[in-house]
Amino acid sequence: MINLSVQIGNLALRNPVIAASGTFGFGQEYSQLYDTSRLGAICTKGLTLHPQQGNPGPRLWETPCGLLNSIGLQNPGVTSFVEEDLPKMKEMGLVVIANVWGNTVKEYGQVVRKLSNTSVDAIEINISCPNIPGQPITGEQIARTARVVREARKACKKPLWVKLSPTGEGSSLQLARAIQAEGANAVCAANTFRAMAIDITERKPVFRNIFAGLSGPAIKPITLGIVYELSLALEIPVIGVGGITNWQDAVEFIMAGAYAVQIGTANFIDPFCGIKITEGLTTFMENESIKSWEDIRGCAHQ
Amino acid sequence: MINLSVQIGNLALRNPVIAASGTFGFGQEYSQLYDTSRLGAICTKGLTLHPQQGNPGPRLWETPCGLLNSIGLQNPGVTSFVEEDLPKMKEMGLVVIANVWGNTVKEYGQVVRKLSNTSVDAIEINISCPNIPGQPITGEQIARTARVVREARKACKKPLWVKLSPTGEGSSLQLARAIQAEGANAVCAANTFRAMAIDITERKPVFRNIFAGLSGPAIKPITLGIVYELSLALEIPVIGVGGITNWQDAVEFIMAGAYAVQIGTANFIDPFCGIKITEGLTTFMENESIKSWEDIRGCAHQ
Amino acid sequence: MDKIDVRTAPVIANDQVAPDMFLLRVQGAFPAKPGQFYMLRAWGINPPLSRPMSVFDRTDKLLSFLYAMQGQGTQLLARLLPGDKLVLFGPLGNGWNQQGDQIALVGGGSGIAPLFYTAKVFGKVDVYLGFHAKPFLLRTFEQVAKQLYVSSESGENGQKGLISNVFQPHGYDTCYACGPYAMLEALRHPCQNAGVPLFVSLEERMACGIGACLGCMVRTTQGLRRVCQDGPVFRAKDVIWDD
Amino acid sequence: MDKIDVRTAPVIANDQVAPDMFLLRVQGAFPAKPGQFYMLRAWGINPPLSRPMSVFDRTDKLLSFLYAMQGQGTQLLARLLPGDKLVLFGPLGNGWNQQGDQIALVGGGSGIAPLFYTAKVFGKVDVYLGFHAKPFLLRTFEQVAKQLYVSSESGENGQKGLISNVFQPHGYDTCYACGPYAMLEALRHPCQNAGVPLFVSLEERMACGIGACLGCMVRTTQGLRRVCQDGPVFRAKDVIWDD
Ligand SMILES: Cc1cc2nc3c(=O)[nH]c(=O)nc-3n(C[C@H](O)[C@H](O)[C@H](O)COP(=O)(O)OP(=O)(O)OC[C@H]3O[C@@H](n4cnc5c(N)ncnc54)[C@H](O)[C@@H]3O)c2cc1C
Ligand SMILES: Cc1cc2nc3c(=O)[nH]c(=O)nc-3n(C[C@H](O)[C@H](O)[C@H](O)COP(=O)(O)OP(=O)(O)OC[C@H]3O[C@@H](n4cnc5c(N)ncnc54)[C@H](O)[C@@H]3O)c2cc1C
Ligand SMILES: Cc1cc2nc3c(=O)[nH]c(=O)nc-3n(C[C@H](O)[C@H](O)[C@H](O)COP(=O)(O)O)c2cc1C
Ligand SMILES: Cc1cc2nc3c(=O)[nH]c(=O)nc-3n(C[C@H](O)[C@H](O)[C@H](O)COP(=O)(O)O)c2cc1C
Ligand code: FES
Ligand code: FES
Repeated sequence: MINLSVQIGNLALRNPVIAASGTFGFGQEYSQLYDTSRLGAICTKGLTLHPQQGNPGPRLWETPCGLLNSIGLQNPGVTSFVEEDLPKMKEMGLVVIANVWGNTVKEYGQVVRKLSNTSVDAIEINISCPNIPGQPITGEQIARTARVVREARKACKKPLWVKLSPTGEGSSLQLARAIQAEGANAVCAANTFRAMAIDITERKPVFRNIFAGLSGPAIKPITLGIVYELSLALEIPVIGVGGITNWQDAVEFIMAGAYAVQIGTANFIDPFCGIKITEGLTTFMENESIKSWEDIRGCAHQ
Repeated sequence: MINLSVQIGNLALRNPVIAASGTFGFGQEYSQLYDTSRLGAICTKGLTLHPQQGNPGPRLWETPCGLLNSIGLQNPGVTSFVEEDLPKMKEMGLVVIANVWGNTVKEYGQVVRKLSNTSVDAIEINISCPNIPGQPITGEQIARTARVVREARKACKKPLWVKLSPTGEGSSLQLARAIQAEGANAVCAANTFRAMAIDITERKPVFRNIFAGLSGPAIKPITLGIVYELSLALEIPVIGVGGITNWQDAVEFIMAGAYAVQIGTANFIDPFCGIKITEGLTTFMENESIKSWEDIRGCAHQ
Repeated sequence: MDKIDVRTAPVIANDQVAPDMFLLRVQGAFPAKPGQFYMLRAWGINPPLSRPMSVFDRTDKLLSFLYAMQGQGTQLLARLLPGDKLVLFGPLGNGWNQQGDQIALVGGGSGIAPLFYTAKVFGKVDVYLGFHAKPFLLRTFEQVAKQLYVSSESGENGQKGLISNVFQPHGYDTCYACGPYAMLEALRHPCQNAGVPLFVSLEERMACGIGACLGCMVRTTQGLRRVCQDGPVFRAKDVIWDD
Repeated sequence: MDKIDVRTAPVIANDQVAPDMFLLRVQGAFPAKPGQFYMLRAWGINPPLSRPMSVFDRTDKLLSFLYAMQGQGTQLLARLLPGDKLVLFGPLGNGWNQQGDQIALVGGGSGIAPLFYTAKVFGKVDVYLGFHAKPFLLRTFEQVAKQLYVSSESGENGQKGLISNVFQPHGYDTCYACGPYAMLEALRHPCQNAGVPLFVSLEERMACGIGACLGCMVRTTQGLRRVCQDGPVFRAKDVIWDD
């Protein structure tokens, strides 16, 4: 029997394929298509203390092999999530990673505290959303990020993951080390890239916030490089996210040192993408006689 | 008569379409296809003080809508360029932007000095090549970058352009302002992204240097955002480069504030790309009754 | 609800029925209610997103779409030849629910697409079609319409002007409309004044197509709603139009 | 040199001649010397690069390529149907220059592609073809070869084993070879020992195809050379093989 399981700190996943935050709702929608508990885990849409409406439209724009989104963290708020959505997710047997955004350092702590006493399996702190107006990429400020992680760590009995920005200091080793030092159990690299599009007919930016977040296959070579570097520099596990579309991409990330991968935009390219990747990984392990991901994790490091 | 010309500091170009460094050799090859003097200008392959062999192969790798390259600044050295290549370029009526790399701060000065007394039309300092082994992206060090620009400025009677990295501090406004303060006449944003690929059959990085530079349509939304921000923040002209593939892309960059655009990888997608973009821009100006680029440059700023 | 699935089906025909309008038929038995849609693709990872298209017609043996060729996705669709493969994800959305006896369907531009199958299933409905240029597929629509009303800018094969000017709500129990925003807007007040419930099918850019990404929201009096999952059909009076 | 150009040509045929091997014919009069190549594409911006392919044959009316279906580009090529459009950029590279009277052409795998047109133009040459699996296109090659030697792993329709073991350089004035690195390697010493000049056609990943990007370099005794512009044909003794 092929064993795809993976251990991320205290958390065991049946396989290393995780649905990325914001692309998979709270798991209900894709469960119309397949048994989503066959995925390693599911990251929820970003949760905030209070319900948020998100950004005005348009919220989506296509780019070459990429997608710009400006959803702006629309969500029902953490309380509603815990009452309405989480029970359904757990009933379906899903491993739930609660993705969290705080509008202030304190809010991060508050949201994490609310989640810490629930049945979520881990908490993923998003410090890197490019879609909040007026908000600089918080990942760009090492000191503030450290405070956010400290606050979250204090509030959190669960495994704590921190999701980095792919640019600026957000991806720097220095920042990642600070996050590790504050007690995070894993880092996820990376979120979407700050990017934009202009409607040349209208002669203005497509998005009301001007900037939006770039995801999809286009960014894969960059996030792969970030994961490679981070997993060399850190003791804690690194989780790869950014442009992963097929099992070969997933293997690249694992060979670059990732413990698991998250699948975002690729769900839109093929709604069965997550399942197909787990299947592809199974065949790969079989064909290459790989007993455990440890056999090849980080094997591309030199 | 449609007037596509553009003024970048002291330098007048017949149109804003420039061939990007490293993708167009010294102009001879593409001149087998069309009259390359129909382009606004041509950036040479990066020139160093001494001839350089560049990196061992493979040097190219395809990614989704993108290209990874690890050429590693193979070039005949500035002296040979001045004696052999430059005369041919000038004879063909090309506007020549000499792209320069220094392995040390001093070398930047030396190469620039050699070029300053020649017929090159401008000098473009590359502070952002991800393909030099052991070399951090120099754009990540504001202080050193300022010294490089100062050194080059001292040595240079020509228009001096500085080509930024798209990531890290290399793209930060702080760095760009420092470059402006040192007397650069324009900034080019941006160079390739530090990125990588792993050969999963070989279980190792594709490139000997591990990292390579990502270019092509994939990166366009990110570089467009950088140009938008820089052109709001700087007094000196910003030149857009990164993923521009058709005239619509070029118009997006101009509306984001660019004075000109450079075309790199798109030359490989369609060898006539540069010419087609100038033609597309002509029709665009005609249809929209645009008299001068100033009518729409930066019109997307809000 | 019928099970949502991704399937690959062979193209039977992809005929140009007007400049830039194509009728694409694929083989297979697909479940779908009137007003539902599928996400279509016939390419790899670029462009990344599939294209939402309403069901134009279906039988036990085939499914068809009527689409306008515009950007890169629909240009790739337009290149499909018989025997080529189309990837379909659906059926998606709520579709129209038949309500009342005297029903009017109003479509403008590519918004006429969902009306054929709707008329066929509902039976005995009046169909109003507004065209920009020369009308097309009129014989096809005649087969399923109780009465067919047509208008276009030139007035060819019908009346001259906007279909929203031709359509009079009085006497109908319900009106279903699909088309450009301006057309839907123009229908709202006449229907409201006549007390005729108006249902509109909305269009927004979509990524997931099933309600997971929150990319396709519309503002309604009940809050933000997902066009793909909660729509695409909404009661016009629930939609906040002053966007 | 013939003018390098980008042209779009209609596909006449794209026939599968062996598992994963296709013979693609396009219409038009294209200039090209034996051993030259074109950059081919039949897609938009993804994948970004065109695919270098040697001229398999040309006449005043058509140009053809013999290619192995492997990665995403050649998979897209393999989908082309008659009437579809192919974009061609070329002719590129130096090609072979005929030298001597007794000439041997040695090809292995997809490296047999440039040999047909070469044999046809040179005339009266011996052709050695090495196949991995079942040999194909033998009748075609018979038409242009003075003598045709064939080998494959199974030995079907020819000898069993590697073509480099079948080929004996003695008696030839020149040898031209195209195929996997291991085959070229295996030919080097026999040719050297027999004093027969060996010319090899090399393969490297290419972006520009005309010498501008420096992506396709090969190390030679004269320094780095561009396979696309200075090659693809090099004298074996000029190439530094210990890479
Ligand atoms: C539920 C629904 C049903 C539809 N049914 C039909 C139909 O039956 N026939 C028809 O001709 N058109 C229909 N449309 C519109 C159709 O989806 C768009 O015209 C099409 O997606 C444009 O794709 P493109 O490749 O031409 O444009 P591009 O400019 O390449 O599109 C870029 C992106 O924007 C999206 N987009 C662009 N225009 C629209 C639009 N009007 N609505 C939604 N997304 C858009 C595309 O899907 C893509 O994601 C429908 C739209 C929706 C939401
Ligand atoms: C001058 C020249 C002539 C050639 N002639 C023929 C021919 O006649 N018939 C034939 O079957 N093959 C030929 N090849 C090899 C052919 O170009 C590759 O098999 C093909 O590019 C692979 O593309 P892909 O889409 O299958 O692979 P992918 O894996 O999608 O390719 C990714 C990238 O690598 C490049 N690449 C991959 N393999 C090779 C290779 N072996 N050589 C060069 N680039 C490669 C591709 O061009 C592309 O840029 C030739 C190569 C060269 C350099
Ligand atoms: C529509 C959309 C919504 C997203 N929402 C969130 C979010 O709420 N929180 C978060 O941390 N990341 C969010 N992301 C980022 C993704 O989780 C992921 O990090 C990113 O898209 C890169 O991965 P991909 O290329 O596989 O999509 C969102 C991405 C998309 C496309
Ligand atoms: C093959 C190749 C070689 C390059 N060489 C150089 C170089 O020597 N100096 C430099 O400043 N930039 C170099 N670049 C970067 C390009 O000039 C350009 O900044 C980058 O490719 C982004 O633009 P694009 O997406 O249009 O290609 C090179 C790019 C490529 C693809
Ligand atoms: S398209 Fe994703 S929620 Fe509607
Ligand atoms: S492919 Fe560009 S130099 Fe050969």
